[in-house]
Amino acid sequence: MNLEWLDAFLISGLFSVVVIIGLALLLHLQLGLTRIANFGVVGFFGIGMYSFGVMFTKVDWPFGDLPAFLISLAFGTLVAGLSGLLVGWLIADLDEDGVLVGTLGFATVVFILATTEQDLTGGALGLGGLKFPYDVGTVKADEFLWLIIVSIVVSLIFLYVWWVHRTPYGRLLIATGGNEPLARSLGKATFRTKLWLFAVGSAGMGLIGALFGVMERFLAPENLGIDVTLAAMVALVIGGTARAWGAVIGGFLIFGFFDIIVQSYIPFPKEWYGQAIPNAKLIVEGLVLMGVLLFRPLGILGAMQRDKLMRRVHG
Amino acid sequence: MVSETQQATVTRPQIRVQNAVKSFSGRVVVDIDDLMLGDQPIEGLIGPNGAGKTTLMRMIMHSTPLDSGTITLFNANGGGDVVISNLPTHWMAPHGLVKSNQVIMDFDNLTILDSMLLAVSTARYEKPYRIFDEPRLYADSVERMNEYMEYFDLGDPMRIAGSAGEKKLLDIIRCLLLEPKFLMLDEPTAGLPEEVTEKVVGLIRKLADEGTSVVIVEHDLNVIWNLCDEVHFMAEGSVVLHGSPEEIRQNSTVVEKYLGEGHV
Amino acid sequence: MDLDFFSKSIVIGLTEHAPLILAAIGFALLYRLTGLINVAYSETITLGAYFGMWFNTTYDLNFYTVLLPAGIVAGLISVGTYFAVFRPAKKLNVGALEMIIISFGLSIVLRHALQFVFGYPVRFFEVPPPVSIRVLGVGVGAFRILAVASVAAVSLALYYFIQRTSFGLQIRALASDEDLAQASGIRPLFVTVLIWFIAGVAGGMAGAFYGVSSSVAPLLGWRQFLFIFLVVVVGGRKGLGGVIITGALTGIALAAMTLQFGQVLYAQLALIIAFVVLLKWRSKRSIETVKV
Amino acid sequence: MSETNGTPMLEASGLRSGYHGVNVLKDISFEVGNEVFTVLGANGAGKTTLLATLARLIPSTAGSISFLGDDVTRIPAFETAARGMGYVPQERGVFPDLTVMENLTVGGMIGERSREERIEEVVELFPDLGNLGNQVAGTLSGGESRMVACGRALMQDPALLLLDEPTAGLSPLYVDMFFEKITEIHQDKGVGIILAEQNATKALEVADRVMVLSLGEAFAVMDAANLTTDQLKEGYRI
Repeated sequence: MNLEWLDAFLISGLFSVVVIIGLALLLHLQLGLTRIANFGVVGFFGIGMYSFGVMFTKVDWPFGDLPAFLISLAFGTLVAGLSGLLVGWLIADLDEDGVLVGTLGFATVVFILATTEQDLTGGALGLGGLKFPYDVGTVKADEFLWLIIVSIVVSLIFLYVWWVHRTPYGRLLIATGGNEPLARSLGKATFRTKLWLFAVGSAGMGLIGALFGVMERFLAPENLGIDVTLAAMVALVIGGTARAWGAVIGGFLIFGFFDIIVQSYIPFPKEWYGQAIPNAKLIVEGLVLMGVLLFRPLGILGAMQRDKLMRRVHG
Repeated sequence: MVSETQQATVTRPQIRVQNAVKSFSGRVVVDIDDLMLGDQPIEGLIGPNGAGKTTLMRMIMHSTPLDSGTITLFNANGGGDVVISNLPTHWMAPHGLVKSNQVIMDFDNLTILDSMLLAVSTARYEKPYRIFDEPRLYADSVERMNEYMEYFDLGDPMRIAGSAGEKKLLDIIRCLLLEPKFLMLDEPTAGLPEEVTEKVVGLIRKLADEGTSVVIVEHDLNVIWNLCDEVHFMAEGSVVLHGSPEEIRQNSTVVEKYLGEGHV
Repeated sequence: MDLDFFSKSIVIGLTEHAPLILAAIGFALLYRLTGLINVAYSETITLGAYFGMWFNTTYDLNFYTVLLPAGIVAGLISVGTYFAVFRPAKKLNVGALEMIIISFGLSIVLRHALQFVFGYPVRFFEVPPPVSIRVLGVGVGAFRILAVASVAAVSLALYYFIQRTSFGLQIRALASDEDLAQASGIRPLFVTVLIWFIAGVAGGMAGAFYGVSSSVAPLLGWRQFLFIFLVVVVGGRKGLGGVIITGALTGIALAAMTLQFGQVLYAQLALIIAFVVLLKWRSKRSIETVKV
Repeated sequence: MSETNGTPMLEASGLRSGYHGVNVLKDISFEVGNEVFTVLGANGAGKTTLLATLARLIPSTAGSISFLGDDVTRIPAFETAARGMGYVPQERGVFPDLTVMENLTVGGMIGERSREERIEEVVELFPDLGNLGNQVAGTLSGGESRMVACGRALMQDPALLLLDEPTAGLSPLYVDMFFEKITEIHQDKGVGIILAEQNATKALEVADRVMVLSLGEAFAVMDAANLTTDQLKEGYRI
């Protein structure tokens, strides 16, 4: 494959945009529809990434790379889903402060475990040995193929999230977020609904974490900073929490802009790239988050517009 | 009105409240020895401020937990008897027990149609993996929904309910779509225009004729006098009188509790 | 486990985690009055550490001289954030959930903006090397003892201010019932500004203590935030006294578990889990009445 | 309809207000002088909404309120309090986290006179409060907390006191005591009183003038002595 036309920065930039969109889409189900502010996105992302990484590199697999890879991937997703179930059970009937404590606490727990369990995770030194389940020649080609694969996965997640708006399940999520006591009085088991939402959402975040880990090739606790949660939240909020397209638009807009255009194509002085630009990027993300929520709380796309949707579905 | 013979064939669900006590920060708000609701098709629950009417309804729905006592639903959906005071709120509707809300309650982002579909949908449809069920749900329930929409002249259902009155009405419609066997209405007509109130009252009568037990709390006593077959009068946390509207209206205790002793 | 273990845990716990109590008092004031979970409070702490360090190194001032100025600057910044962000947000009717996310955004902005001001490298206070004294058979830096004493003094002063003075009474009245407080003639704006200032001062001083006992870095406050928050959520129901006691117990528990497991992270892990489970258990027991 | 003596203390005209877009009060107008003005009505009639609107805790959607000659329709609650309006809400009349003495002190933050003097007067009026000074108000009995609420409002040295069902849910002993105190507050201290009550008999004993609210509308405004039982029953729809 001749990939000379393709810039390596562009691949990694696009990859991070796709990963953030994936996380933001899952966050949309929790925050946008059900109004649960999950501040532990990075925890589920991280536990999926590490479970996959440990399973893949530490187990002596009797068969080829691809089956081992897929089994590990499934394992990472499962572990993330189960931890989502556990966290969901702990916090689903708590109020906003309980949710913040629980999800933030979970992210911290994952970070701590990644640091302390050196036998498994390599601790602060990191865990190497991850690789693509294929080899198509150059590193660049491998990465490009992986970008395509992950884009497909995220597209499927998008399709599901987009479609959920058109299902009784999606309606229940919106109702639970809008007025939980009222939903309960209509016979809806809102606690169980939130539990499942957390399990499914977390499994998805774990899967994305594992896929991200493959591209990184080397897992370290630095990957588990709060900026991952921030990124997903910013992408979702700027695009619009209430709409499925919000995550996609927000992701491209802010991270496409920063990770691709600013970091790769604008000729800033060399010494800025070390700290000034990443630092400025986070400041901008924070400002965007505040500004949007203050002055246009529903983001670029605005309100949910169920009226138009219902007309399209049942009109 | 229902004839005697008809009434005998219908088995109405009833609710029995026994030894139910609820107090808030040391003050007893509800204390009921033994109360049977649902003997008559439509029963009213009235009483002066602080008598505990709303609290009693919430206790029955278990959105306010009891300090002690039991509440039993006889002839629940499916015919059996269920002790409902141990059950969480979301189990009431499946047992056929439904309550409308006193204050305006609505879902922020859901259209009128959504609200109705939410009410008719069951847990079976609402699983994260059941993603192709919407058309079936709609087809199964469109007739029932249309009935209400036409009856109340709701207009376009694919919009979010606007006025407070419309939201209040939607709240009642949601309750009716749940096909209640035992329906409690907390001030159903407050905030509704007169012609809508009449339609709601008509529907309540029809529902009661078909075998649903209805209990109404209402501040506009004219509604109670006109609509109810029996009235329970509550004061200071317990039911002190039962009787026909005429009996209650003429009873000196009622006048005394509302107005004070000198006006008997 | 013997007496030695307990005395060690208590001494280490109180000396190392004394600033936690101070920070938690400030956070609890904000949380109880405004119902606001201000994630950016962690940056108030960080800024206290940075300004303390800056006064200390620039003007060659002793730590105790810079403590109050650092607190006051942090308090002013805290009031600034109220006027710049939280007050407009309240006027725009921003929901509780959005408010948390906004404060999260503010936290990120402040944390990274301060690096443009103070530079990227980790900074240190310039204080004389500690002299060790033995307390209950445990060797502790003299400075730490002083720190505990001053945290105790500041905490008590705050406690006195809140519980015994007229301003403190207004603060508690407003926290207890905002409508009734207004009907009693209390000016909410004045009292609210006062709260933000005091909370900021407490946080800033806590930050200075954190900073002087290790280093001054952008993540200083954020690393403590979860524990401060947990202490306030779990202990805050019983007023400031509950916060102080929960804070002290948390410090001791952290120290004890660190001694036991030989790893501070495990101690934190156990504590986070314990607190969240406690919250869950408490919510099960107190089912609130809902208006349906 | 009877007139107030001299210039009115409080004047409401065309008042509308409510919650969630439902107007509970529908176009209410009345005047209150230095008197005991009683608002009667069954539950749901809008008594609580009326008093909270007058105290500026619920915004009015239409109409105006003037207090001691000034238009107060748009000014904040703490400002009307400072101008001499005392308000005792129906149930949450005390700061539950503060002690009895602190509750009284909060009330005493406005006004010129010495706080000790005022506390003495309040304790003179409600002797039971003397022994309860350090008890946390949230743990008081219903009657005690109602006394604290009243005392707190009196500490403000109000010109006009709004009392929302001060005796609801109290034992008869307390009820009698409270109505005596209401007369005492009005006659000895010269404080104008607006009293919202459901129990007409007791309220009419102390009232100079009365307004019957019926589902948000003023049904009758007249001298208390002229109100007939039939009018009351009609207003209550019994």
